Amino acid sequence: MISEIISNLELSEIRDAVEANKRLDGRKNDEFRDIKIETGVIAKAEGSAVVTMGKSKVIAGVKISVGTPFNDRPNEGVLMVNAELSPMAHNTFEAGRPGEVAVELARVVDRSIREAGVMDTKKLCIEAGEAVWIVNIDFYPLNADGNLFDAGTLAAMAALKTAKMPTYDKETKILNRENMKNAVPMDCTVVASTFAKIGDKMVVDPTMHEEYASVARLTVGIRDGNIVALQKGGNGGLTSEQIDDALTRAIKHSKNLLKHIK
Amino acid sequence: MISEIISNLELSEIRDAVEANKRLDGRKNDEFRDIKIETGVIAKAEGSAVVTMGKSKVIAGVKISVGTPFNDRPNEGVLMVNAELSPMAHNTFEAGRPGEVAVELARVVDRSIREAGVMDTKKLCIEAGEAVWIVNIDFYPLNADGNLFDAGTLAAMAALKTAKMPTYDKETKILNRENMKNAVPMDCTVVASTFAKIGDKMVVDPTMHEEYASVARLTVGIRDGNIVALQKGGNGGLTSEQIDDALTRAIKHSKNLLKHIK
Amino acid sequence: MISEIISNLELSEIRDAVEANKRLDGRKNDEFRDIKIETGVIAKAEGSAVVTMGKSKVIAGVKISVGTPFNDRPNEGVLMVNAELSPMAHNTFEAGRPGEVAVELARVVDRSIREAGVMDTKKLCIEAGEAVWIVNIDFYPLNADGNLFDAGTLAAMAALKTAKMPTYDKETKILNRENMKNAVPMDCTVVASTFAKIGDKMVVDPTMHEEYASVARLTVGIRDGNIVALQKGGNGGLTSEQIDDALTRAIKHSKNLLKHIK
Amino acid sequence: MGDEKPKFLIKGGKRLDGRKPEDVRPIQIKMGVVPNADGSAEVIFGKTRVIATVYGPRELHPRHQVINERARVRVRYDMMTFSVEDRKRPGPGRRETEISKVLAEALTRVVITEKYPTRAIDVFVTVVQADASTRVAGLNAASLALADAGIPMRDLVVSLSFGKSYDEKGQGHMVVDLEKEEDNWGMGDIAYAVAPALGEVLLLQMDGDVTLEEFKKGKTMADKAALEIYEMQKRALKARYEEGSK
Amino acid sequence: MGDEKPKFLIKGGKRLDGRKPEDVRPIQIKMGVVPNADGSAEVIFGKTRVIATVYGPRELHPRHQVINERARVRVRYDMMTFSVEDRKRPGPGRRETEISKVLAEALTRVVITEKYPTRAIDVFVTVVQADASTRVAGLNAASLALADAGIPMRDLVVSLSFGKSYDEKGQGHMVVDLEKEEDNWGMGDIAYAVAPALGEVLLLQMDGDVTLEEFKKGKTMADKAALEIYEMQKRALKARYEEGSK
Amino acid sequence: MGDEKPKFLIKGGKRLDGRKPEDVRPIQIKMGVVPNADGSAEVIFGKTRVIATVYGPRELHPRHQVINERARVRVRYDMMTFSVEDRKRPGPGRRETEISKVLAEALTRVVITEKYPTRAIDVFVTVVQADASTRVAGLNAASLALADAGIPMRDLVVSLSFGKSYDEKGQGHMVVDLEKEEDNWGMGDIAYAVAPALGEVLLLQMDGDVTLEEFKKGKTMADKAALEIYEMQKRALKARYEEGSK
Repeated sequence: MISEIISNLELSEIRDAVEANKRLDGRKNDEFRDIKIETGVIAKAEGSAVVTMGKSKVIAGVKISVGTPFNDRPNEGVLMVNAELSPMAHNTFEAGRPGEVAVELARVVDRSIREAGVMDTKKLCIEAGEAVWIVNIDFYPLNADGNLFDAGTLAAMAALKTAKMPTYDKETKILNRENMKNAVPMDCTVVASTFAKIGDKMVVDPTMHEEYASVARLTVGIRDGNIVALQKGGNGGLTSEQIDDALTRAIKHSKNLLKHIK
Repeated sequence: MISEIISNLELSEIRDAVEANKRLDGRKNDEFRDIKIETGVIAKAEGSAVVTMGKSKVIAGVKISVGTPFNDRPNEGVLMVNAELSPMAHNTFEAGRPGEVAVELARVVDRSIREAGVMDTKKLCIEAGEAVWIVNIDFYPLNADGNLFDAGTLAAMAALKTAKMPTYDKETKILNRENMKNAVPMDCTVVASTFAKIGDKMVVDPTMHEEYASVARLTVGIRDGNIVALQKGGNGGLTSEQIDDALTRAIKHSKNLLKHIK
Repeated sequence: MISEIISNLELSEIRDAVEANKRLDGRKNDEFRDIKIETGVIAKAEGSAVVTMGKSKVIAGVKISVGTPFNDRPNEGVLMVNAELSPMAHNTFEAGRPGEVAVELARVVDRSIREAGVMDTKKLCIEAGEAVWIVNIDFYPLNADGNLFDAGTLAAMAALKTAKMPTYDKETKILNRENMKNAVPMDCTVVASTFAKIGDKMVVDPTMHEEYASVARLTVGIRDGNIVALQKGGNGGLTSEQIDDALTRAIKHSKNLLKHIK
Repeated sequence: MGDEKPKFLIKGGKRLDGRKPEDVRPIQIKMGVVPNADGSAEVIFGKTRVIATVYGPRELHPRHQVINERARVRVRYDMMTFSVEDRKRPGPGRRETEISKVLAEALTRVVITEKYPTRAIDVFVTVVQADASTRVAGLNAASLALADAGIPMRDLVVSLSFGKSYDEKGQGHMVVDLEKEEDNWGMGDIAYAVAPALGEVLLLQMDGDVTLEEFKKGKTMADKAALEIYEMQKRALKARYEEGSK
Repeated sequence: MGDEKPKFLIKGGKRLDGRKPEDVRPIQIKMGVVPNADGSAEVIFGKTRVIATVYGPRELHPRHQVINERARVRVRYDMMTFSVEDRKRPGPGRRETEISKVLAEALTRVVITEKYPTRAIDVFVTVVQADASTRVAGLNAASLALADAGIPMRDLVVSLSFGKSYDEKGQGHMVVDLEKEEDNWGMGDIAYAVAPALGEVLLLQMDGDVTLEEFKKGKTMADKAALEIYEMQKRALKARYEEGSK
Repeated sequence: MGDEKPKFLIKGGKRLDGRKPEDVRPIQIKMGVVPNADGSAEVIFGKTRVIATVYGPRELHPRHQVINERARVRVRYDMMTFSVEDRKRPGPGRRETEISKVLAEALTRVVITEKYPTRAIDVFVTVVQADASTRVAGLNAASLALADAGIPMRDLVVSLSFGKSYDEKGQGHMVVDLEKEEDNWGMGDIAYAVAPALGEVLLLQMDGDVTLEEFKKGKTMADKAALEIYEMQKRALKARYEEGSK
């Protein structure tokens, strides 16, 4: 996915390890790295979280403001998810407009949240056609070591879960972020599991070097045991069985992942 | 005009052919290629047309929406013509922001339509200062083989001629594109003839290779036998006589071209 | 500051000259070049001025329009200062979006004017929350020979001082620029002095070649003998004494500079 | 699109346009529609019309994109401004950027890229009229245009959408080749592509809400329909070849 | 610009500013106005003021624009933000892009570009104050700035506008060198340039509505006025040369 | 920010957060916070949190930025969208461009750039949470991240803000390390950096209104506080080094 080259030696080490179901960091093929979530880390944000997943670390923040609704949806608020692959976090990330890697990452995390129905945007309406809540979730890797999809989804969800609504006075049109109490309206929680195909095995939660060594990727968003989002990536193909295997495992993993989000 | 190189051999063949008034495709210097126009090709568009002119093929579509008028023209709608030289249509077209070739093409087609008074934008006013019709005509070459100016003008006119107006409810502010019946208000029709100077001859409707072989270009927009738009292009000069010759011939050609637009 | 290379010979000539307190153009280290200000040069602009400072020449124009205020400042107009380092004025200036040199220049001139309180933007309110005056000051070098900071500040101030307010009819929303009489509301005047560090000396009003020969730059904005803006530039450092020296001299120079702005 | 949600998308086994769940819309394939291009094809799925053109193998700019060992397959998916209900601004947005990426990945798998080290193979997928399933129609067109250009390939890419519709009782039903209403209001929209001879899935994107069983059922239906489209692609290429060799 | 259309632009053979149809406005030429540049000139047509500067021949970036056999003449036409009634946003828009293109084409014809293969000759045409006919004033300035820079040329480019005004009866009259009111309300606005010694028209753009006869009449008037401007250009260059050689 | 101006920012020698004029907020330094980077540090001044990462020396693109004799130190100062009260649009604006420039100039002075001709040393200064004085916190972080990356340096850069507050009588008082309220409402905000061993000021920017005497007084206070921060930087580097050599 990312153009850095890893040596042929390391490549075959990674493959052999996966074949033996004992990855270079000691995990089994169906094992996630340790996950740690810290919320409320940014006082300026309405909600925030830092997710650590092995050496990958992602920060997400929620900012809530008031804007006008889209013409064709006068009584719906707006939810926007954005990923910034800031060059601070890896030497392959470049400054400038988001490239296709950042756009895909943002859209896949957004897709899980949107399709799962995490937020009923109708509950974000203040006054139909006039004023609605705009909820922005932005996330940044603070250190990139693979599987930013799942870490980003967790960070976005954790930030949203702990976010508080500002208040808004329709008369004076003043937005107030002091003493925010009410939670953001949420209907459910979604999590994602990403698999990398190495050799003919699907390994969950790949590190960045495993991503380099893989030929395809599959991200699966799960809500209540249902599949709500899918995204295949990479220049290789997946067999039908590999897909079914990944989906089954993603449903299983979703239960553990959900535990991390209170 | 376009930086592709043609061989010196072909160059002199083209010149000799023009000199002998028998061009490589068999035409005389004052002859257009066969023109075919098909309208109503895009169900999603309010109006559309495909113009085939020899091997050049252009598609134009009209989309009509509602917007606010410009401050200094509160009771006028807006007409915008845009050309997209999509890289799909020729290996010299590049993706990205329109370059000077696309900008010139769009502006010259726009100029003919605007200056001829094809559309009285005052008839596009819905409510002064509040809501007016915005008419967008976009055209794309589907295959580029020279003289996109005249083909683009024909395509834009044919698309506009067959376009239907949506309806708009001022109260609910709802735009409705179902059962569109009324024609777009048009006051006249304009056509363009483009000449390429090869040697010291002016040949009408040049192919792309003739364009490469030419040193200057002149596009003439005609409405009711009057000249409404001119654009010289190319790094060479034209004599006063060559200009007069082209204008006279453009007036003559306009009658035939008009027959193609019902 | 600008990447053009000057020869080592010229470099040492400049340094020796500064060391001897007799610069290559004959000035002492604490001497400005001759300043000439011409106002009202652009009939289309609400205010305008050309400032000549040796071979540096800057034109500034003021345009005043009506717009909506910022949400968080409903009863304040807007003042914007912008510098355009058009490629017409020097062979190192490049076309395109303003680079960091142009941005810094604009922001430093803007800073002096803003922080000095030259304009009370509350006086630019037409109708709170609805309509306010937008004052744009744009300046362009017409010939660049160093110290565009001080020349730009003078040009902006002189253009503003001589600018006239258009009138605006709240009912018809018509802006009228005929027979403009009223001056733009101004509370004070600010000027700037820029110093270049050459060797260990601070020379005021550097030419472009002196800028090349310098390792650091300090721009000081002064209003009524107080310091209102500072900006150090360049890859070198300044000693505390060099700063104090520059500030003291800037306060002194401000009196002369003020005389140029009626 | 302020339209009302329909009461059903499928009723008595028939979809709004009369199709059965496993039916694709009428498909048309036109080869060589853009003579300027090295290869081209237009694919029509019902009211969805997409043209793909191929230029290359050709020199690759900018340099930092060059891959020493193989060709880079680049895809630019774009929609004509008037191909959709509300005029689309020209130029690709975030949606188009993502689609271009996944299409390029799917095509890279089948192109024998190692034959053209350092070169670019540029594929332009242009939506002329959109009525859902534009990216999958475009992927078929791209596969055909590559073959038309004489680019050596391991297999063709065969692509279609599948998803989940609902009947008058709100019950879900898996269907293939979604049209616009099904895309807008259905409970699942899956973009899918396979390389039949390789036995691999090359495109898989989903928005929606389906169970694992539903997904598997849909996938089986899609695999079956894909074989029909595979045959159509092969027939079109054969006809094109015979035409060319006359 | 909510102004009313005037009842006439010409009456009794006199235009709004008192000129006769064949009269150009007072023209001023100032050479060497931008000492930094390799060549520069300011041209004033009434209230229209334009500065042109030339840098080059110099190295050309980016590389893919290089022409092996000759120099590339590049033009950047731009307007200062305060040169017009309503502030213009900085940077060139579509109008400026088109004008830059046709000015570059006109200048390329007269510059002996083959003397400087692979190089760039950069011309910046900057409108300081606009009162119609800015591009033609700019083209004169560019011609002079090129000569000032010592660039070898086949001829000078002499440029002016012509067009069609109306009298109190609505009758059309051809006039040369349009000012703002004539440009806004007239029935034809033609940007025109000739290389007198070459006997060629190098710029021709028109917005309007004229008959062939009207056009020819206007062109004849413009050709006559062009010769006056040609002489002014030559005098200005001579004076500049003599000043330089003092 | 529709907030009311406070009646005072300092009263009885105590600032709003209880600090004395010469006190900096609690400062935390965390080294190596971004393992991917060649060097990194996080610096926290009260509620202001900034991370700096360093990549390099590495190859420099684009080519025209290369300096033959030395490395180019590039800085990109940016704010996370949620680091401020109202969401900041992603990507640097004019303010960020200016700050990046002055930070790069300050750092260039201390990096021994001549050791790495033609190379880039890239410094990313990212504001995680903003409560005034972000650029100076970022400059300390950048200094530490460069040292963490093993880049040879002439000195560390020590940076803080100082400015002018007012008491309940409107009387001005010089203070160091402004927090948000002091930055918003105070009468002077000065960004300041020194290289203590070199005895040079490397950053100096001011918005405000101060007399020469006030400025000098503030500078003296800032120099004193800078020495404390200098010691903290050195301690943090020492701890990092010892940790690394375990």
